[in-house]
Amino acid sequence: MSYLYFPGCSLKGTGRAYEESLLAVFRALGIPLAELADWNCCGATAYMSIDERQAFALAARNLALAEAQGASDNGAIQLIAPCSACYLVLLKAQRHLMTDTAFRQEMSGVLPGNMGDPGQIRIRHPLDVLVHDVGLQEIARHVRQPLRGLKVASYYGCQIVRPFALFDRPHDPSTMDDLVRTLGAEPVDWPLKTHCCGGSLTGTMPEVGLRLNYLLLREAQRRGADLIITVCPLCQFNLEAYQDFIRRRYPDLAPMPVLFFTQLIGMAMGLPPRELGLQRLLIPVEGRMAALSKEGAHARA
Amino acid sequence: MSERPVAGDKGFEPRIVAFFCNWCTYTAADLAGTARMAYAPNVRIIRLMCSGRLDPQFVLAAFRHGADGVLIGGCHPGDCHYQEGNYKALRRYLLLKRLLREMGIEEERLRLVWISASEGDRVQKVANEFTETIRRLGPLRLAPRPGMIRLPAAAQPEPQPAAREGVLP
Amino acid sequence: MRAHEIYPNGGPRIGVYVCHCGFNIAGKVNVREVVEFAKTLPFVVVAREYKFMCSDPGQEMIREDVREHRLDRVVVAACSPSLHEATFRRALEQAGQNPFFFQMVNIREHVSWVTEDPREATEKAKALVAAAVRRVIFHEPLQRRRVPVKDRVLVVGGGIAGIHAALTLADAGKHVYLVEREPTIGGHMAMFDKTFPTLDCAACILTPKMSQVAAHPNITLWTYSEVIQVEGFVGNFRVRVRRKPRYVIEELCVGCLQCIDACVYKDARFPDEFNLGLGKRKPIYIPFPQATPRVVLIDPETCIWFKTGKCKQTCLEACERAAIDFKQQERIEEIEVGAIILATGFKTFDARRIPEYGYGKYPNVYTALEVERLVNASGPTGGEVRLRDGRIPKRVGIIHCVGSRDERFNRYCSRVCCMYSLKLAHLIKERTGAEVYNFYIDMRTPGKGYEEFYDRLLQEGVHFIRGRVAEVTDWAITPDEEGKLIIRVEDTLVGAVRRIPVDMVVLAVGLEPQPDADEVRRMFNISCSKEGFFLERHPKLAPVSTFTDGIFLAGACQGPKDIPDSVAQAGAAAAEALALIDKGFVELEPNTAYIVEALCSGCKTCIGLCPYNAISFDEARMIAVINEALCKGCGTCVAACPSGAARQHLFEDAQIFQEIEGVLAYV
Amino acid sequence: MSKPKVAFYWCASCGGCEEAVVDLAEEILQVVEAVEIAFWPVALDFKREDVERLADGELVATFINGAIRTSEQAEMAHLLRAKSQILIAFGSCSHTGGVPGLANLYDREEILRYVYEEAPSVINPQRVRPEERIEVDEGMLTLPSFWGAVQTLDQTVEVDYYLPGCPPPVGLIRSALQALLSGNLPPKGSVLAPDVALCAECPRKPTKPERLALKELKRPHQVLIDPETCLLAQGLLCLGPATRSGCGAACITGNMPCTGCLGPTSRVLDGGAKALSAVASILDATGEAEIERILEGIPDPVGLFYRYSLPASLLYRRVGNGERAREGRSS
Repeated sequence: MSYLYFPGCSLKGTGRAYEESLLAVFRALGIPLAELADWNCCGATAYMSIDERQAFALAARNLALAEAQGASDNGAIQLIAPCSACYLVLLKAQRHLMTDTAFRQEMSGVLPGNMGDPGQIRIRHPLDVLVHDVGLQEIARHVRQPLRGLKVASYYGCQIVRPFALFDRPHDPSTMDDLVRTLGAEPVDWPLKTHCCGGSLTGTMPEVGLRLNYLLLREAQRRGADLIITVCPLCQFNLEAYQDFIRRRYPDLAPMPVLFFTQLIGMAMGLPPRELGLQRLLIPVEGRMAALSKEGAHARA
Repeated sequence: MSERPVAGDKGFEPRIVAFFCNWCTYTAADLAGTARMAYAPNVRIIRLMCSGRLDPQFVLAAFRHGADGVLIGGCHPGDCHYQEGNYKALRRYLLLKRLLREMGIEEERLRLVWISASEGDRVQKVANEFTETIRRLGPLRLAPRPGMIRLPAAAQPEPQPAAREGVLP
Repeated sequence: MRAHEIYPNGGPRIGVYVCHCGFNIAGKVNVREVVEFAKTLPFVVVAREYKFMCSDPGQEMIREDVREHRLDRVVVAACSPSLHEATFRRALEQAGQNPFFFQMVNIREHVSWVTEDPREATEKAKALVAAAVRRVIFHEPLQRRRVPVKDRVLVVGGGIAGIHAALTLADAGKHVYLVEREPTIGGHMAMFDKTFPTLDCAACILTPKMSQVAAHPNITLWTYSEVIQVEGFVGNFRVRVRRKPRYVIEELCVGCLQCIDACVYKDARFPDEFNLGLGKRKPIYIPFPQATPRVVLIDPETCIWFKTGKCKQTCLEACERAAIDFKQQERIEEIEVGAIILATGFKTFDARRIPEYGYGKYPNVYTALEVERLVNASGPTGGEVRLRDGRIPKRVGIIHCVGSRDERFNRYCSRVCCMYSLKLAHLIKERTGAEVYNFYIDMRTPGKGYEEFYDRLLQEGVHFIRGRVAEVTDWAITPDEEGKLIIRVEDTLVGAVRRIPVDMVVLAVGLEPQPDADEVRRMFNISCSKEGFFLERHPKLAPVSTFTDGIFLAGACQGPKDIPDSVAQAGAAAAEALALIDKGFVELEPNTAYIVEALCSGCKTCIGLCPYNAISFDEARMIAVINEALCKGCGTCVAACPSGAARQHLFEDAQIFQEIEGVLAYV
Repeated sequence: MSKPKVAFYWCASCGGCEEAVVDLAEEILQVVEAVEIAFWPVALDFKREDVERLADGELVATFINGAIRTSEQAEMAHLLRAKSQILIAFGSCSHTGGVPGLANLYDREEILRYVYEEAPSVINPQRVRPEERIEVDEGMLTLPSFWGAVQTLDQTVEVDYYLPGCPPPVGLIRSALQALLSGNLPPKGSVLAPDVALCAECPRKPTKPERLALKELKRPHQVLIDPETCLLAQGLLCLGPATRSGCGAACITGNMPCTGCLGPTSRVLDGGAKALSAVASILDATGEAEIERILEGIPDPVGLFYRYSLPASLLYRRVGNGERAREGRSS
């Protein structure tokens, strides 16, 4: 199976490490990813709340492109959207196209492709693809450096299992816990998997946004997590970038690395750190890993 | 057979005869009524005790007398009040569909549905969907049949059937 | 052939009556127009309208017309025949006419209530009336069949509803078979400590009834037994019951329980079903001290003899009456009864289906049923409310509507949870002095003394927070939350999200149909409503009857119900069964199939089709014959008869052909 | 006193019915003795004028075989009706449409195109078709018009009695003639055959099991047919249960299933539908896929259930495109 890949703006900007690690992992697993040519803004967040129709139109154009570019492939067109916001807005737009015939007709007049059947595109999150298409067994086969002893808190954020719970339970998702186990690490029982990261409040109402971040980080710390993994560029940014600010207000917070889940997979697969964008982390993870392997060696000895 | 009404502003209005079994489908239609679930008025329900009573002659008679579609309603498989009348209905229905196909009648004009006594909403849904299906197909243009259609002899109130015929040999 | 061709010298005289049903019909259908239309139909002598045809004056109108106009056919266009067909047939009978010269037109349920446009509704009503007029011409005089009724009753389920129904019938002198799946009767009620709103002790009011059942000469009690097959029909059901082996001879066991003491297992170590696993039992056990019958049983899953074939069988030695029988086999009993009452009860919602409430994850999250056992004096803690770690909770949260009023699971209200939550709140506060919080969506306390009980709880200082709980978590933010379960909820009265730390969470789980309700209803040939509870014949007028004559419903198998309602319904079901039996016979609808013998070719097509073996082949005459006593009137053989020799009363081909033409003649 | 006059005529038919009359063998002499044959174009040289010359009702009885397909057949039917006291539809074609009635599965244009252009034995490069009228030097030539559909006799004129069968069995003809000559006739409209289905007189009846449950349907050419056992029990679709008796189970005696030529009993409105119902009822399957698999054994339901009766059936003829429907009965 081959996949189309819709990066969205974050993966080319603040979330560059996400793209790097995602591409590296897929490459290592031998799964081709073809970047959607001429993609545009997905239409998410701010756009959606100001003008829904235009936001849907933006997303619809991406879907039309996918339909045209994926058409040669047999079977359903698989479109991977790693950013949670892109993933959700594409899903919403797809449903809108399928139910609102007037909108669909309007779009088919101005968009590339014939918009024959918007339902034939399967919009996928890479976590879903890796766990359900590739499979944990196949991933386990590629693990070169099992992350033994590493305690990982999995963080999903608000958008990828709600409102569309397409591959995991909306209240207590567990796909990443299964993945963490496959990588040799230990998932932390952490009840905040889908609690709010503050979203854009970190910028607009820092008091509130930072506190939300603090609660997430502190709970992960209290439950013994060595690091947090996430699936969303905004969550990753919020959780990682503000830790200094947060610590000024809440001094009990120790530095907590926040990784994209693909980075963790790459680490377990033994891919070079640079290919995974690990150097871009503000709170480095190598030290922790080193300590772990020393502990491990100690324990083995 | 009465003349088809002149198309009003609504155009073609399908005529649909529905044969509903007493225990499940007819009761479900009653429930749809009690719950005020409005549906297309085109569907005219005739009550049978069981979908197993559905004689294929009834379906053909309905088409002959002007029905554009015929709906058969029975209990879900395994739920028949008479144990398995609905399976007999299913067999007759499937063979009848083959006959209709050969006679140039769109198969969708005959539909068998399983509706339990508690599925009033399904009566509404099926009635509306089926009416739309028939509306899309348009009127059933059965060629007019010359001659009179006699009622079957046995059931005429008089003269009594046994006495009427069979003088020979 | 048209009717007027068949009757060249005057034909049937038909009266057509169109009911307004207040505004129910007249609000949509132009009744006057339907009446005027009916007057134009062949053989219609009179056509009238009336506000309520089913009322006395309405019926009298028919009777008068039958006499005055010599009507011999009547059509009433009103509600569903399931409601008033019998009423109007009776009116015909009273006027000296055969009741089957009647046809009912359903212009309420099938027309006025389901049609938006008055014009279309009126046209549809006209078409249906035309069909009925054509049909009724071809009706024939018929006699109802009378079938004797067996004077015994089967009650399935030995909860409070089944017990009450059985005792009512037995006291009236009828023999009752009471079949219960569990080793004891008592059902859910036996698990409760107190009952709302009076707080009288459940055991004190239930156990005397249980002993009465055991002692009653008119009751055959079969516990640990299941109905496996039902055949026949009203008045004459043949039922097979499987009696599972308890490995103890019921007639010999006196319930001294010495065998339990003697068991090679010195300590009780297996989860005790009756206490929902909160307590322990031995392989040989009695569910609870007042179990009825007071007979022990052996669980072969845990008994070392059954598992290994090696045991000293100390129980056997301990039993002075030699009641223990390791070789006991299951037995199949066959009984014949005239009526059946289903009182199979409910199951509680599986709280694991809502993972965010933490049941099964956090040990201090309990279901309400478990707490019923905890507060019960004969329960595993002797009535003390203690957590699994032995602590006594200081703060307790009770979450309402778990699995009820929830689009994801059950849309319906389970009716009893608000009240039992209040009861548990009271008992917990009384026993522990804890602060108790109720998290509710709406308080539903409609019942005698219920609202007053709610008031009492408010006075007692129990807290009520209005809002659907989002989650139960061990995620502590503040120091006072440490080590506690935190209930996160939007308090919709305050308009804020709150976090309430507690030691114990009680989930007020809703009531659901038994997991095998679908199989049971198939066995008894009845219907289920959408949610899976057994469907009553009519929600208002026949709430304990089913669509299968002779089978009645009692208690929560028909829908969530509290004890008073279950008992009331059980009484009603018993009365219905009694009325049926005391009459001594049932009158069956004369819609049987019959074969015109002179016309049957003996092709045997029909014989294998009959689900009731009512058709046989007469080898002497080489034709098929129908035993009308066995025929239930489905008409399958009639539809199949290739030469039209098989026919069905009330559903003659000609009648149906006329109906078909009729509904199509006017559009 | 002159002998009563009778007439025989044929319309759309194969001639088999005429043979059936001759099958009376020497008995026919008694018939000829008793009546005067006023019109029998197959056997004797008669012209239409011979009929036209008769007074209305002068013929005591007329036997018409064959279905009605052309304007000429209809004209003759009307003419003979007027001249006859009793009109008898003779044989399946006039009774219920017969085998020619299966043409109602096609429309007029399809038939003409096939017969004059597409049939393998046709060489007709100019695609010449017969014209109803053509001007030649000698004047105007006309042909009867070919109708859009086949009709039964009673769909054309009023019929008094029916003698069913393809052809009518000799026994039934004999009884009918006796009844006619003795004046001992049943009510008008009767079918002059027993009103009980064929199983009643089938020699294989004792071998029929009480519960038929067919898992597979077979056609006669696919199996070696046991000459003793009930054919349905062998999985062969015998229409005996749905067909009048009176033929002495002739086909079955010849080891072939009944195909229903005597038509349904008087209690049945649409014989094909009734037979279909009976066949479907005795299939041994409850799942849709399994039922469909068994039904594959009926490749041509119309040909099976309406072999002799399509024009008399409720559906009458195939529903086609707009052209067919509009055309109806073009004359």
